[in-house]
Amino acid sequence: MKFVLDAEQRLFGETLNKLLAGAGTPGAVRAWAAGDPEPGRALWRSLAEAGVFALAVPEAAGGAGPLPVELVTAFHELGRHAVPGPLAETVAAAELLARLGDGAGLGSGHEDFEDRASGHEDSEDRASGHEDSEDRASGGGSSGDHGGELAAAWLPRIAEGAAVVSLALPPAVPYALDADAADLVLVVDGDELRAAVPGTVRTSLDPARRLFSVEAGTAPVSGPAVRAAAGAAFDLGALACAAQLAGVGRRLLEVTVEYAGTRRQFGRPIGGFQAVKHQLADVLVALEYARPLVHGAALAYGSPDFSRDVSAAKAAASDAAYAAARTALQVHGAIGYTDEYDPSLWIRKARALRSAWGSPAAHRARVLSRLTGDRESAE
Amino acid sequence: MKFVLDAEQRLFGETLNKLLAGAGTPGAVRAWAAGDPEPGRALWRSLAEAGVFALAVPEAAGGAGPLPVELVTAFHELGRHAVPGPLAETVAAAELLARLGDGAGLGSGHEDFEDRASGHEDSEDRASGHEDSEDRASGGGSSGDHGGELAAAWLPRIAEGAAVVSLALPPAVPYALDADAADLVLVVDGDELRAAVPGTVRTSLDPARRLFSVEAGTAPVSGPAVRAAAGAAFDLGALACAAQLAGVGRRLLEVTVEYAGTRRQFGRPIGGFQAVKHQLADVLVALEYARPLVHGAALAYGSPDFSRDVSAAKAAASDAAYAAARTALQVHGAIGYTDEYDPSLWIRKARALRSAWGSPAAHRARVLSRLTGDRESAE
Amino acid sequence: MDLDLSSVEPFRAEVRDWLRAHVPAAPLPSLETGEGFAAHRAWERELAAARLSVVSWPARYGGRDATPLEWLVFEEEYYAAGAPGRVSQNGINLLAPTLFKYGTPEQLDRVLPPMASGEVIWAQAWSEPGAGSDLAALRATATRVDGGWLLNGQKTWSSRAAFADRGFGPFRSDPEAGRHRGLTYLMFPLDAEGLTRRPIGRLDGKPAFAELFFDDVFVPDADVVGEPGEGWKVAMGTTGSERGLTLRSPGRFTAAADRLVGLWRERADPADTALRDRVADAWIKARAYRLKGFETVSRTEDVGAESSVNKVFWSELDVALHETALDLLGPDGELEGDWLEGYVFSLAGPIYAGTNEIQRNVIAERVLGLPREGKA
Amino acid sequence: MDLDLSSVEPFRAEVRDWLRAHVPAAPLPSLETGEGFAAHRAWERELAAARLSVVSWPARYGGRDATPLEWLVFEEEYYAAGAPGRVSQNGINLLAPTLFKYGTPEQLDRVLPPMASGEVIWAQAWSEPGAGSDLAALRATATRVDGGWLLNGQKTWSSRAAFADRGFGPFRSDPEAGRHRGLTYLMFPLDAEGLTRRPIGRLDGKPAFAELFFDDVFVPDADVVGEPGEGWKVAMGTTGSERGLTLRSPGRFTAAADRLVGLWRERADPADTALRDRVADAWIKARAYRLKGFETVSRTEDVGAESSVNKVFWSELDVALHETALDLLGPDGELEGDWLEGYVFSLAGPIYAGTNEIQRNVIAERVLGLPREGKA
Repeated sequence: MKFVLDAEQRLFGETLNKLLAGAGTPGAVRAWAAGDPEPGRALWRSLAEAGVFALAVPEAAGGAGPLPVELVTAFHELGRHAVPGPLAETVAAAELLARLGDGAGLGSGHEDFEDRASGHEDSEDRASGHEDSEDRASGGGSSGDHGGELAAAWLPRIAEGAAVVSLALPPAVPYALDADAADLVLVVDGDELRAAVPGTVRTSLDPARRLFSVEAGTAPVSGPAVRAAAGAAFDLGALACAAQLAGVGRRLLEVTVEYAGTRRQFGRPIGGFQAVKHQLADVLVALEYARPLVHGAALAYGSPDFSRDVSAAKAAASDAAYAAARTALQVHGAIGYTDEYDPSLWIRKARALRSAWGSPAAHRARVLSRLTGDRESAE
Repeated sequence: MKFVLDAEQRLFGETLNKLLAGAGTPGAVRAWAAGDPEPGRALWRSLAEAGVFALAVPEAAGGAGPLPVELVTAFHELGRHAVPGPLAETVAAAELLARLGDGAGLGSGHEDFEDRASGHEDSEDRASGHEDSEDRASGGGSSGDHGGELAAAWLPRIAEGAAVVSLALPPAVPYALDADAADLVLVVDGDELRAAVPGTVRTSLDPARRLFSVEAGTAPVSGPAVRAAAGAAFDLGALACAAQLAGVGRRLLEVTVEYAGTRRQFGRPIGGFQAVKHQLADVLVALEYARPLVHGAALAYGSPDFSRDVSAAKAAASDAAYAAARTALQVHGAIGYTDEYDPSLWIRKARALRSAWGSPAAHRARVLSRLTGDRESAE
Repeated sequence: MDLDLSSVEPFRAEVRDWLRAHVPAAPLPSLETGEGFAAHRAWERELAAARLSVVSWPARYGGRDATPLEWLVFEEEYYAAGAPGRVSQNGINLLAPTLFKYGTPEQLDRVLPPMASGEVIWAQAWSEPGAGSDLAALRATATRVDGGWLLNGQKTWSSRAAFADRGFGPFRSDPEAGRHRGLTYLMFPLDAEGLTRRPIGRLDGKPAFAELFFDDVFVPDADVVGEPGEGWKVAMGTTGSERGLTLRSPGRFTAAADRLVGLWRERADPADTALRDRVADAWIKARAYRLKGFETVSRTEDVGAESSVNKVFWSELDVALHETALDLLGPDGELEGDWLEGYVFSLAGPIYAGTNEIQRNVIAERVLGLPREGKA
Repeated sequence: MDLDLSSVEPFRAEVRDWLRAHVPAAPLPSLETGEGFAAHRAWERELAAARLSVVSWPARYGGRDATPLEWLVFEEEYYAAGAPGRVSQNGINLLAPTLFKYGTPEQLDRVLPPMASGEVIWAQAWSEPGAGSDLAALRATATRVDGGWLLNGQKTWSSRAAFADRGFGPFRSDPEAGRHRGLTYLMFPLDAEGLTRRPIGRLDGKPAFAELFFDDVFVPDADVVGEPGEGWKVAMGTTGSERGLTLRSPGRFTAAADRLVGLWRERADPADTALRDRVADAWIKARAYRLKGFETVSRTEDVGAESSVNKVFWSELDVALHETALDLLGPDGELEGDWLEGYVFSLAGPIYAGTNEIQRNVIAERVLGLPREGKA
C-alpha cells in the first residue's frame, strides 16, 4: 500500500496544477457562472487530454481506470483551482455506466440518451438506438442490455472529455448540476435509470453551480443492478467531492497565508498576530488530517470498507474546507466578502460542496452505521 | 420586572461572598472530600443564618420564600466559593416538601423520615410518626397527610440550616449527593416519595461530591401529587445548579485572569499573549450571557415558562462554566491540573455539575420540546 | 431600574396592529437593486408617516421619544412581523447617534427630519483599501479651502452607496499629524461633482457596497461633524454605538430564532437530535441576548467596552443560527432564499464594525484588565 | 515508500496471540499507587521476556529491530488488547530517543537494557515552578565538582517520580549564560542522598507526579547526556520526539475510539444523533491519525515542525473523544472509572510537551511561514 503519492502521482498533480494555473481558470469560472460555458468546456477538454476523466473509465471502455488514487489527486487540483462544471457528477456517472455495462458487453447506445447538444463535434460517436418504452412500463426489465449500450456509447466520450454528464441521485443529490451545459443528464429513481430533461434552474451561493430540478424522460434502464450501480456511483462521486473540498481548503489556506503575510494593520502584518496565526494553524491541522482520509478511502476502492471510508473522508474534508473558508473570510475581511476578488470563488464553493454529495452529519451517520449495525452483514 | 439585581440583592450577594471568603472555604471543601463534614456543616449553618436556605422555604413553614431571584444570587456565590454539600438538593427538597405540604396543613412528621443522625442537636424538632406500609402497598394513597407532616417536620429545619437533605430524582438525578452527611435522604420513584438509605458510595471527579446509590426505605408518600412536586423540585434544583455553575465559571475566570496577569513566560505575562486574551474574552462572553438566562428563569418562577427557562439557563450555564474550566486549565497549565492548588476545586466542580441535574443536551431538548410539541398544551 | 413590561403593552399592541395592517404581503424586491431600493424608501416613508421610523428620537425630529424599553419592544415587533429591511439603517444607527453627540443644533434640524422620513438615505463611507478595522490608516484627504473642504482619494465597501443620497465618514485633514490625529468627520452628497461611485458585489454577488472615488469634491463647513481634526473621537463615538444594542437589536435574533424553530418543525426529521441541539441552542442564545438587552436598558451607567461583549456574541450567534438553518435544509441549503441571504449577511458580522479579533482584545484589556499587547 | 501491510501480518499475529495469552484478565491496580506500580513493573518484565517491551530498538538493547510500520502495528495490537499502561513510557519515549541521538555507547549499553526490562523505571524531571513550557526559564542548578556535578534546586510535575528509580532533565550549569544557553542534561537516581521527593496529586487526586528537591545531589560525569552546556539542544531533540508519533501512537486512539463505539452501542439511545455525530467524529479522527501515521512512516524526510501538527491533533482528539464518552454516560460521567481516568489523562495533553498555544505558534511560523511575533 502506498500511503503517500509516488513520484508519478505527484507529477500528475503538479502538471494539472500548472495547467490550471496557466489557463485563466478564474475567468472560466466567472464565464461559467454568467452562462457562457465555452471557456469551461475548453478547460474540460484540456483536463481530459491530461487524462483526468479517463481515470474513472475502465480500460475496456477506452479509459485508463479505475484509478481512484490518481482520481483524488486530480480532484484535489480541480478544487484548488475552483474548476467549474459537473466534475464529480461526470465521474460518478462513469462509475454508474461502467457498473451497468459490466459483463453486459459494450453494445450500442440508446436513443433517449443521445447527445442533446446536437451540433456537438463529437456527435458522430453516438451509436443509434431504438425505442423501448415497454421495458420501462414493465418496470422489471434487466439493465444488462441497455446498460451495456449506454456504457459503450458514453464511456469513451467521457474518457476523452467529449461528454459532460450531469447526474442526480435523490435524495442526497436531488438536483442535476449544470444540466444546461451537460451532454447527458441522468437521474436514478429507485431501480430505474432515466435520461432527464433539465427543469427549473435554481441559483446557488456558488454562482458557478447551476442546479436544475430534473424531469425524468422515458426509456429507463431498470432493475436491481441500477440500485447497486447508483450506490457505487454515489460513493465515487462523494469521494471526488471530498478530494475537491480538500483542494478548495488547501487553496484557501494558501491565499490566506499569503494575504496575512503582506497585509498590514496596526503597523504590522496581520499574520504576526497570534489570533490570526492560531486560526490558520488550526486550518492546516484539519487539512493535514483530511488528506490521509481521502487518500485512504481511494486505497479502499473495491473493498467492503469503501463506503465507510468515503464517508469518513467526505465528513472530514467538508469540515476542514469549511473551516478554511470561514478563516479565509475572517482574515481577509471585506476583501474576502467581495464578489469580484478571487477568494470568494473558493469561499462560496466550500460552503456549497459541504452539503453536496451528502452532508457531514449524514456521512458521519453512515460511518457509525457501518461500524455497528451493518458491520457483520456488510463485510 | 427587575432585569438587574437591586441594591439589596446585590448587598446580599456581597455579604455571602465576604462570609465565604473569610470562612476558609477551600479547607472545608477538602475536609468534606476527606469524609469530615464538620467544617462544611459549620459553613452550612452560617449560610442559613445569612438566610440562604430560608429562601426556598415558604413563609408559612418558617422560611422567607419562595424568593427565586435571591436564591440564584446566593447560589452564584456558593458556586463561586465551591461550597460543598447537597445544596441544590436541599432547596429542591424544600420545594418538593412545600408542594406536598401545600394545602394539607402542616402536621407532624413521619417516623421513617426522622433524622438519621440521632445525636443531632435539632432532633427535638422531630415530630413523632406512625407506620404506614399499607399505603405504599396500595400504591394509590394520597400524599396530602404525610406530605403535610413531612413538610411541617422538615421545612423549618431546612430554613434554619439544621437539616442537610439529599435527594435523588431518577433518571436525571440518579444518585443521592453526600447522603452520608445528610440528615434526610429522599428519593422519588414515579408516584412515590420514599425515605432512602444510602447504599454504595461512588467517587466523583469532584471529590467533594460523594454520590450514593439509594435503597428506598418503606413508608412512601404517594400519588400524582408526588410526581408534580418532583417536577417542581427538579426545576428548582436545576435552576440552583445553573446559578452555582455560573458562580463556578465566574470564579474560574477571576482566578485565571489574575494568574495570567502575573505569571510570566517567555519574558512577559502570559495574559499579554493574544491567544490567552481571546480565550478569556470568550469565557467572559459566555458567562455574561448565561447570567441573564439564570436571572430570567428565576423571574419566571411560577409561570408556565419556568421549566423552559430553567432548561435554557442550565444549558447555557453548564457550557459557560465548562468553557471557563477548560480555559482555566489551559492557561494555568500544570498548576491547574494539580489537586493541591485551588483552581482544581472549581475545574472539577464545573465538569461534575455540568452533567448533574440534567445534561446540556437534555435541557436543550426540553427547551425545543416546550417550544414545539408541548407549547399549546403547556401554556 | 425596574422595567415594567406590562406598561409597554399598549405601545406593543399599537406597533403590532400597525405592522399587521401595513407590512407588504409579498417581500419587497431586494434593496440591493434600483427598484428594490425605491420600494424600501417608500416603505420608510410609510413608517415615518406613522411616526414609527425612529421611535426613540425626540418628537421634533420625527420620533416619539420612546424609552429604550419601548425601542426594544418596537424592534421585537418589527422583526417578528417580517417587515422589510431598513434601508435607512446606516443613517439611523451610525450617523444619527454621532450627530446627537457631536452635531450642531443646525445640523440636527437639517439632517435628521429627512433621514427619519426616508427622503434622504445615507451610506457609511469609512473603509479604504488597506484600512478596514484600522481606522488610523485612512488616507483619503480633506483639504481646507475657502468655506469648506475638498475631498480626494478613495473609500470602499461603502454600504448602501450604490443607490443612497448622501454619505458620511472620516477623512485625513492633516497629513502631518499622527495616525489617530488629523482626521475630520464629514457629510457629503453622493451625486456631488467629482464623486464617482462604482457598485461592488458582496459574497452573493449583490451590490450591497460601492467604491467611491473623490476628485476635489467640495464640502461646506456646515457639513463637518464635531471639530475639524477630531474625526477619530467622533468616529469612535459612532463605533461605540455600533457595538451596543443599536446595531443589532435583540428583536432581530428572537425573530430569526423563532423562524428557525418553525423551519425545524416544518422540515427537520424530529429524530435528528444533532440538529435539535443546535436549533435549541440558537433559540436559547437569542433569548439570552434579549434578556441581556433588558438588563442593559435597566442600567444607568455607560456600557462602554462591554459593547464589545455584545458584538462578539450577536455576530457569532447570527452565523451559528444561519449555519444551522442551512444544514437543516440539507442540499437545499446552498440555494438562493431568505436563509441563504441571512447567512451571507451574518458572515459580515464578525468582520465589520471592528473585527471580532479586535473586540476580543478590547474585552481582554479593557474589561478583564489583562496586559496590553505591544503594538508597533 | 510502499508499506506492505500484509507483510507485517505474521508479526501482528504473534503480538496478538501473545497479548491474548498474557494480558491480565482483571485490570492491574492503578500505577499511581505503590502496589500498582510494582504490578506494572512486573508486567514490563513479562513484556521484556517476550522481547515485546521495546520492539523498535536494536536487539542488543532488548528490542527486535522492528520497522516503524511494525511498531505501529505493535501499538495497535497493544492498545486494542486493553493491555496495562506502560509505566516505563517516560524512559522509552523521552529518554531513550535522546540517548540514541546524544548518548555515548557506554550510556546506551548501561542504561537501555535495564530500561527495556523494567528493572529501572525512569521519571522525567523537566518542569520547575515558574518554568513549564518555557524551558529557558529553568533555575535548578548543576555545579561542576570533581568528577561530576552537584544538583540543587527544585523540579516539579515530575511524572512517575513518586515511585520510579531514576530521573532525567536539564539543569542550569552556567548561570551567567543566556536563557537557552548554559543548560546541561543529566540523569540521576531518585533515591540519591540529598534528594527529597514529595508526591503531588493530579486533577483526580492520584499522585501521578512528584516534586523533587535537590540539595547537593551528586551526579558523575558519566551521567551527562550530550555535552555540558548543550542541554537545550539535547532537550529539544527529545521534545521533537515527544511531538511526533512516539508519544502518542495511533493505536492508543484507534483502540479508544473502538471502545467508544462499543460504549455507544451498549449504552446510548440509538436515536440520539447528536451523540452519534460525535462518536463517529472521534472514530474518523482516530482513523485519520492512524492513516497519517502510515503516511509519516512512509516518508523518508524528517518530520520536523510538522510534529506540532500531530500534537495539536491528537491532544484535541483525545479530549473530544473522552468528553463524548462522559457525555454519553450522562450522570455517570463524573464517576470514577476508565473513561473518567482517560478524560483526566487527556486534559494534560494540550498542556504538556509544549502547550498547544506554543505548537500553534510553531505551525504558523515554521510550517506556514507567517511572520514571527516580537517576543520580549
